[in-house]
Amino acid sequence: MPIDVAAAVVANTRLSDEYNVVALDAPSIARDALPGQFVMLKPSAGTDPLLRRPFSIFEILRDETGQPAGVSILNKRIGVGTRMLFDVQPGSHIACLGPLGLPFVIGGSPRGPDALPSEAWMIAGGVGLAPFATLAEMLVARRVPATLFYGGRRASDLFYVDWFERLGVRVILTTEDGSRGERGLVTAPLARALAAVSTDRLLTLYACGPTPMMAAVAALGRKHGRPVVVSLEQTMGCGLGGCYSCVVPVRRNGSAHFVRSCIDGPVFDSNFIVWDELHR
Amino acid sequence: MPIDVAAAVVANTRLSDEYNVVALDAPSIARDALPGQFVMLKPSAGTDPLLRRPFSIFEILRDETGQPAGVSILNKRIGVGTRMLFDVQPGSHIACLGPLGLPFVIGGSPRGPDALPSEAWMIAGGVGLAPFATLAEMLVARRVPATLFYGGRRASDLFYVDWFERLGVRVILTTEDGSRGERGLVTAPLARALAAVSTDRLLTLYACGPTPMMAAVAALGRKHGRPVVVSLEQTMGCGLGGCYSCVVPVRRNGSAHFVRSCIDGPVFDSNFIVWDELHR
Amino acid sequence: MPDLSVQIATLKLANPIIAASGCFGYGVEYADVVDLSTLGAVAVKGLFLKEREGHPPPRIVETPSGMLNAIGLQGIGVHRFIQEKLPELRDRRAVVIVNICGTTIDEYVELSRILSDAEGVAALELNISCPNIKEGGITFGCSLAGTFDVVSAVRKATKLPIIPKLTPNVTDIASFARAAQDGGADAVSLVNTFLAMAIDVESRRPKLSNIVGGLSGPAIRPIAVRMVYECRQAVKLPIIGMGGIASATDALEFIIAGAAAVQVGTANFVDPFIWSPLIDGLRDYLTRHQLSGIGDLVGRLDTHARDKAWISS
Amino acid sequence: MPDLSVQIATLKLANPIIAASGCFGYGVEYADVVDLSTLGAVAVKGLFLKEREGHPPPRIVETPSGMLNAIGLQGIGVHRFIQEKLPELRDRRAVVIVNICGTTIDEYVELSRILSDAEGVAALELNISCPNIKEGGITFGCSLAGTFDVVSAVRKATKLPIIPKLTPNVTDIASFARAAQDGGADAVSLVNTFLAMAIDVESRRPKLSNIVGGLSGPAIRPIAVRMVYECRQAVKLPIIGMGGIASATDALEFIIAGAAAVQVGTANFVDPFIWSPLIDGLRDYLTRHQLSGIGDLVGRLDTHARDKAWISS
Ligand SMILES: Cc1cc2nc3c(=O)[nH]c(=O)nc-3n(C[C@H](O)[C@H](O)[C@H](O)COP(=O)(O)OP(=O)(O)OC[C@H]3O[C@@H](n4cnc5c(N)ncnc54)[C@H](O)[C@@H]3O)c2cc1C
Ligand SMILES: Cc1cc2nc3c(=O)[nH]c(=O)nc-3n(C[C@H](O)[C@H](O)[C@H](O)COP(=O)(O)OP(=O)(O)OC[C@H]3O[C@@H](n4cnc5c(N)ncnc54)[C@H](O)[C@@H]3O)c2cc1C
Ligand SMILES: Cc1cc2nc3c(=O)[nH]c(=O)nc-3n(C[C@H](O)[C@H](O)[C@H](O)COP(=O)(O)O)c2cc1C
Ligand SMILES: Cc1cc2nc3c(=O)[nH]c(=O)nc-3n(C[C@H](O)[C@H](O)[C@H](O)COP(=O)(O)O)c2cc1C
Ligand code: FES
Ligand code: FES
Repeated sequence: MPIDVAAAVVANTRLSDEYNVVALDAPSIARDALPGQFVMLKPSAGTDPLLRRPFSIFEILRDETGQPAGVSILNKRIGVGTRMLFDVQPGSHIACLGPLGLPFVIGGSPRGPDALPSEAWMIAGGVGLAPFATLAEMLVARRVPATLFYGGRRASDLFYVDWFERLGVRVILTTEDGSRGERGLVTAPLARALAAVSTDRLLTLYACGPTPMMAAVAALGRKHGRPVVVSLEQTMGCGLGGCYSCVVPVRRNGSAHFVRSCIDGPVFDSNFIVWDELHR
Repeated sequence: MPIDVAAAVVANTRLSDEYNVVALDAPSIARDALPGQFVMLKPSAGTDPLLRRPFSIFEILRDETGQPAGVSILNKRIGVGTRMLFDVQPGSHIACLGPLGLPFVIGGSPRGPDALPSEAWMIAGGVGLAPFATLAEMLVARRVPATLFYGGRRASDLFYVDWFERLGVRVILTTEDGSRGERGLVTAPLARALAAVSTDRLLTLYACGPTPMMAAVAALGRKHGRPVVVSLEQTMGCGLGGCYSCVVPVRRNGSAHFVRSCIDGPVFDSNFIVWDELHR
Repeated sequence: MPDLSVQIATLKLANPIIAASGCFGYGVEYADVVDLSTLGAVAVKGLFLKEREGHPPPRIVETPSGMLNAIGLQGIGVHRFIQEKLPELRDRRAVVIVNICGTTIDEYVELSRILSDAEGVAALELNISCPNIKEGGITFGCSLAGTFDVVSAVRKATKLPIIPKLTPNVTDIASFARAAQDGGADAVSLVNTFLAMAIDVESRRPKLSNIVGGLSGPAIRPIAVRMVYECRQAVKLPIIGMGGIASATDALEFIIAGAAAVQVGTANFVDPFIWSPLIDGLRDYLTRHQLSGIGDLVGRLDTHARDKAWISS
Repeated sequence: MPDLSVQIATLKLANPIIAASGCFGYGVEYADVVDLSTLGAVAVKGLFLKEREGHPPPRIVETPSGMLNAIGLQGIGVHRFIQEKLPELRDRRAVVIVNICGTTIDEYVELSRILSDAEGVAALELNISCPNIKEGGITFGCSLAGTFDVVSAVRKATKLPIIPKLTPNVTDIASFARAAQDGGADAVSLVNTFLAMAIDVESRRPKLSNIVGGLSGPAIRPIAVRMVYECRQAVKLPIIGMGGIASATDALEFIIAGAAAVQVGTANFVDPFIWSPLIDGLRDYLTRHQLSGIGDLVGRLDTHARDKAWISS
């Protein structure tokens, strides 16, 4: 059950001149949040900009006793709202609605441990890293070996690499300019790894990033017979199923239908997505 | 010639839970500003709220060498824009257009010293104090004995009293609840003083405050044959004569006309104002 | 305790706050965040007879203090609505207004018949004003004869209160309110969205897949209030006002201008918990102004002081 | 260096950016803050034959991303304008568009004659769309025949380019553009303000002395862009677009939708130094997109990708 809190900004950590992490004081959202869920943030009071913006829950913040105290978001400055969040002052308050959306499923149910995959690969492009910190924690907690394929434009666009490694996640990096990791797109090492991995491993792929990247990962998954779970990013007016703005084309009983990605997603089995028709 | 600067907020000094002083870094505006002039501030970027707000120039701020470095405004929180200015963070920037409007005249011309009054009385109600700090400095500099009649609702609504006294201004206070100075309205001690002052003193009254107060001062001035200069507060869309929103009814050649208070004011000879028709 | 209830024909609202059609899904989506029975009513998403997929994304664009939408009336159709949504709405004791759309008068009539037989429908809102689909709807809403014809045909088909929803994209909205009244409407609701568009200048393409869409949100409020005020002077029918309401003060503007009840659309996207502050805000206002009921406020705009012109020529 | 100039009949603009009528005084007020000769043109405040005092305050109200005004066309009248303002405008080499208002066709004709004889008037904008005064203007602007009649009468009286200014408060603005074209207009300008109102709920009084006023500013931009787009498809006349322009990007939206030039009103109140960023922004865009002139952009909206409907029914 989502709630709306006027969350105090606990910290605004600049990672680069485009990326920052905003830590929000929101214990009740933090308590309920599951990996892959998101929040809708109102970047400023007033009516310009009018709408909230969707952000993956990046980290669950905990107090000294380990209790959930808040959530952070990994923000990439691309427009008016993300610029406001880039500049947000600690101490100010941001309306934060969540947790929203369907979480990642590992194995059977989002909460239960049944039928875990024997291995999980996360494929992140740019800010698509955001949903994977909490997913990685859950994978590690359930002892599922986890790998992160993480691509960015350049070395300075890659964050939290140590964090994932400390957690025990194997990390494979790519940058478009070759300044860190392999030069090129993240799908290249992924393709090689898919070709190499033993077919009797129960492997699940999780992808989040630019739509073309997710489409490419979905195609690779299909080719190698591996399930690919994607977290889609569509413009969202409400996040609660009210406006029908966030629809994605999903194949169901043979024909395609528009499905609301805020409540029937943002996490989808990539096989059901009609990738050619997905708005980019 | 007005200019528009993205002025850095140097300080936000809270005076009470309604009043604050915002110090702005704006040397070129400070250099040109004359007592009674105003600036138009944009309380926030974006289009809500859309319009700038007019504020009297309260103080001319100076650097160590005594050079004009900026201006301050005395802000009273009454709505959306003044609330934003009440909460403004030092280091942030505010678009500041000015100096605007006609300044107070002492004697003949605003700049020249000719025909100074032998005495000047300033009558301030509430935030109407704002234009009198710079006027008082000018009066003192020109050795015109100055008195400030200053009324507020209660003691905690009176500010800068010491400041005026240190400058050499005689200060007469009233509060509606009697918590400081005389109990009642500022017009009461003013009326008594007007009755008492010798008729051969060349006395000019300057009034700024709520419209009913200014109307009452204008009436007292008329009754006692003393010139009253008022600084009017009308809603202003532009501050530059472009929109015709800020008009006040002025008698001219026997008939009444609407005159733009941003460029033909905000300072007016009270005798020309059609007080009954002035919007309050 | 002031009385917030509103009666419009047989439609009884506990308070004048209604969730606007298309901005609240089928209502059930919001059951987790608001007790549906506390709302005056819920106007569900526009329904055709059949299922519709609507327009491809992008379907919304943010604009200054507003948003454009061109959803294209994606929907599950009246039959699935009755089967899949209405029972839950009934269980949750929501007062349900069904917003219906057709491409022909016969479709409106058939929808009305079907919904009259369904249990738990409190009123019908006739959407003759959706700017986002080419066929039907707006062709009725932009013609006085069309408005009259749809309303009077539906009037014959149902005993449910019927509320034609008027488009603001006309020269004289009051004449449309009159046409609706003449056709036998029980109330009118206004406004639907303003036909508008936004262009991405870098690609030189429309930002919406449908090229044009409907503008809603606070940006349009002053126009909508004026339209309610004009209709109030033209018809006796109760008016349900909307357009950019985001606070109790905004709702009061519409009520004072002449609305018996109001709908809230876009603001629900921004704040899905807006409902109880809205309702409480109305109650507080009535208490503060010592009014016994919301009805005492409807249309009580005081233009007296404004009627005197001064030196204005 | 891309070419920003625009030619509309004999009206030659150095660039497409025009100061909108009523938002720039008589131009001379702004001579201190902007070199008037650098603007495409200056449309001066609406002029009647005679002086007018306008409406009593309050004359403006801020609304979400917009403002209402009901100035009531306070003005000095055409004769004082020619004597007191035109010489300075001439000296400053401003391209002057005079916005004229009348209560009868004869008044428009007389104003046109008088201004045709004055030196330094580049074009006439016929204000048949001011929502704030009861008499005249809007009664022509809301009737196709009225629009045609005013335009064709003025056409006979002057050789100056005539630009009827259209109201957005109509069902089908394109038909008014057609009527203007048929009447012999050289261009049309749109939009004037949207009739709107705001209420102070505590006093239950209108916030404007005139009760209703005209909505302008960014709030209306998406509607105005749509109207320009519609007119572009309906007439061959050059269109001068406006409504909420506050940046070069906004201006480009109008140009791509079909405007040959644009006017900027409300944004000048917020930022009187907006002009050179606007003009520079257009030039930069053309350079960046390797276009040789602004004309290459007019109406170049690419609706291709949007024309394909997918699973939309
Ligand atoms: C489920 C989900 C999770 C997301 N998680 C993150 C995250 O963790 N970190 C992050 O930086 N970004 C994330 N995004 C994208 C983020 O929502 C957009 O970057 C943001 O909305 C842009 O707002 P703006 O005002 O800066 O851009 P503008 O372009 O000014 O926004 C205009 C409108 O378009 C929408 N919009 C623009 N770009 C996007 C986009 N890529 N996706 C969705 N809506 C968009 C905005 O919400 C707004 O309504 C997520 C999006 C979704 C749907
Ligand atoms: C020449 C001049 C000098 C002023 N000097 C000061 C000063 O030194 N300190 C100070 O605190 N205030 C001063 N004011 C008043 C100040 O401009 C208003 O308090 C402020 O505009 C209110 O804005 P808001 O957004 O908080 O109120 P809102 O009510 O939200 O504003 C809505 C609109 O009404 C206008 N408005 C509301 N109240 C007033 C008012 N009293 N006067 C003019 N416009 C108003 C606003 O500018 C805005 O356009 C001055 C006004 C004028 C005309
Ligand atoms: C996303 C969206 C979908 C809408 N769908 C419908 C609809 O199906 N039927 C209808 O009559 N109005 C529809 N509307 C119009 C609203 O009900 C309402 O009339 C309009 O948005 C103005 O109110 P607001 O500013 O409070 O949103 C829709 C509006 C939006 C924003
Ligand atoms: C205060 C004000 C006064 C106006 N006066 C006139 C006028 O005299 N004549 C006219 O044709 N339009 C007048 N307008 C309309 C503007 O010229 C313009 O059409 C409208 O404001 C939309 O543009 P904007 O959003 O850029 O302001 C006025 C607008 C405002 C805000
Ligand atoms: S964002 Fe509104 S329905 Fe998904
Ligand atoms: S504030 Fe615009 S004319 Fe005075």
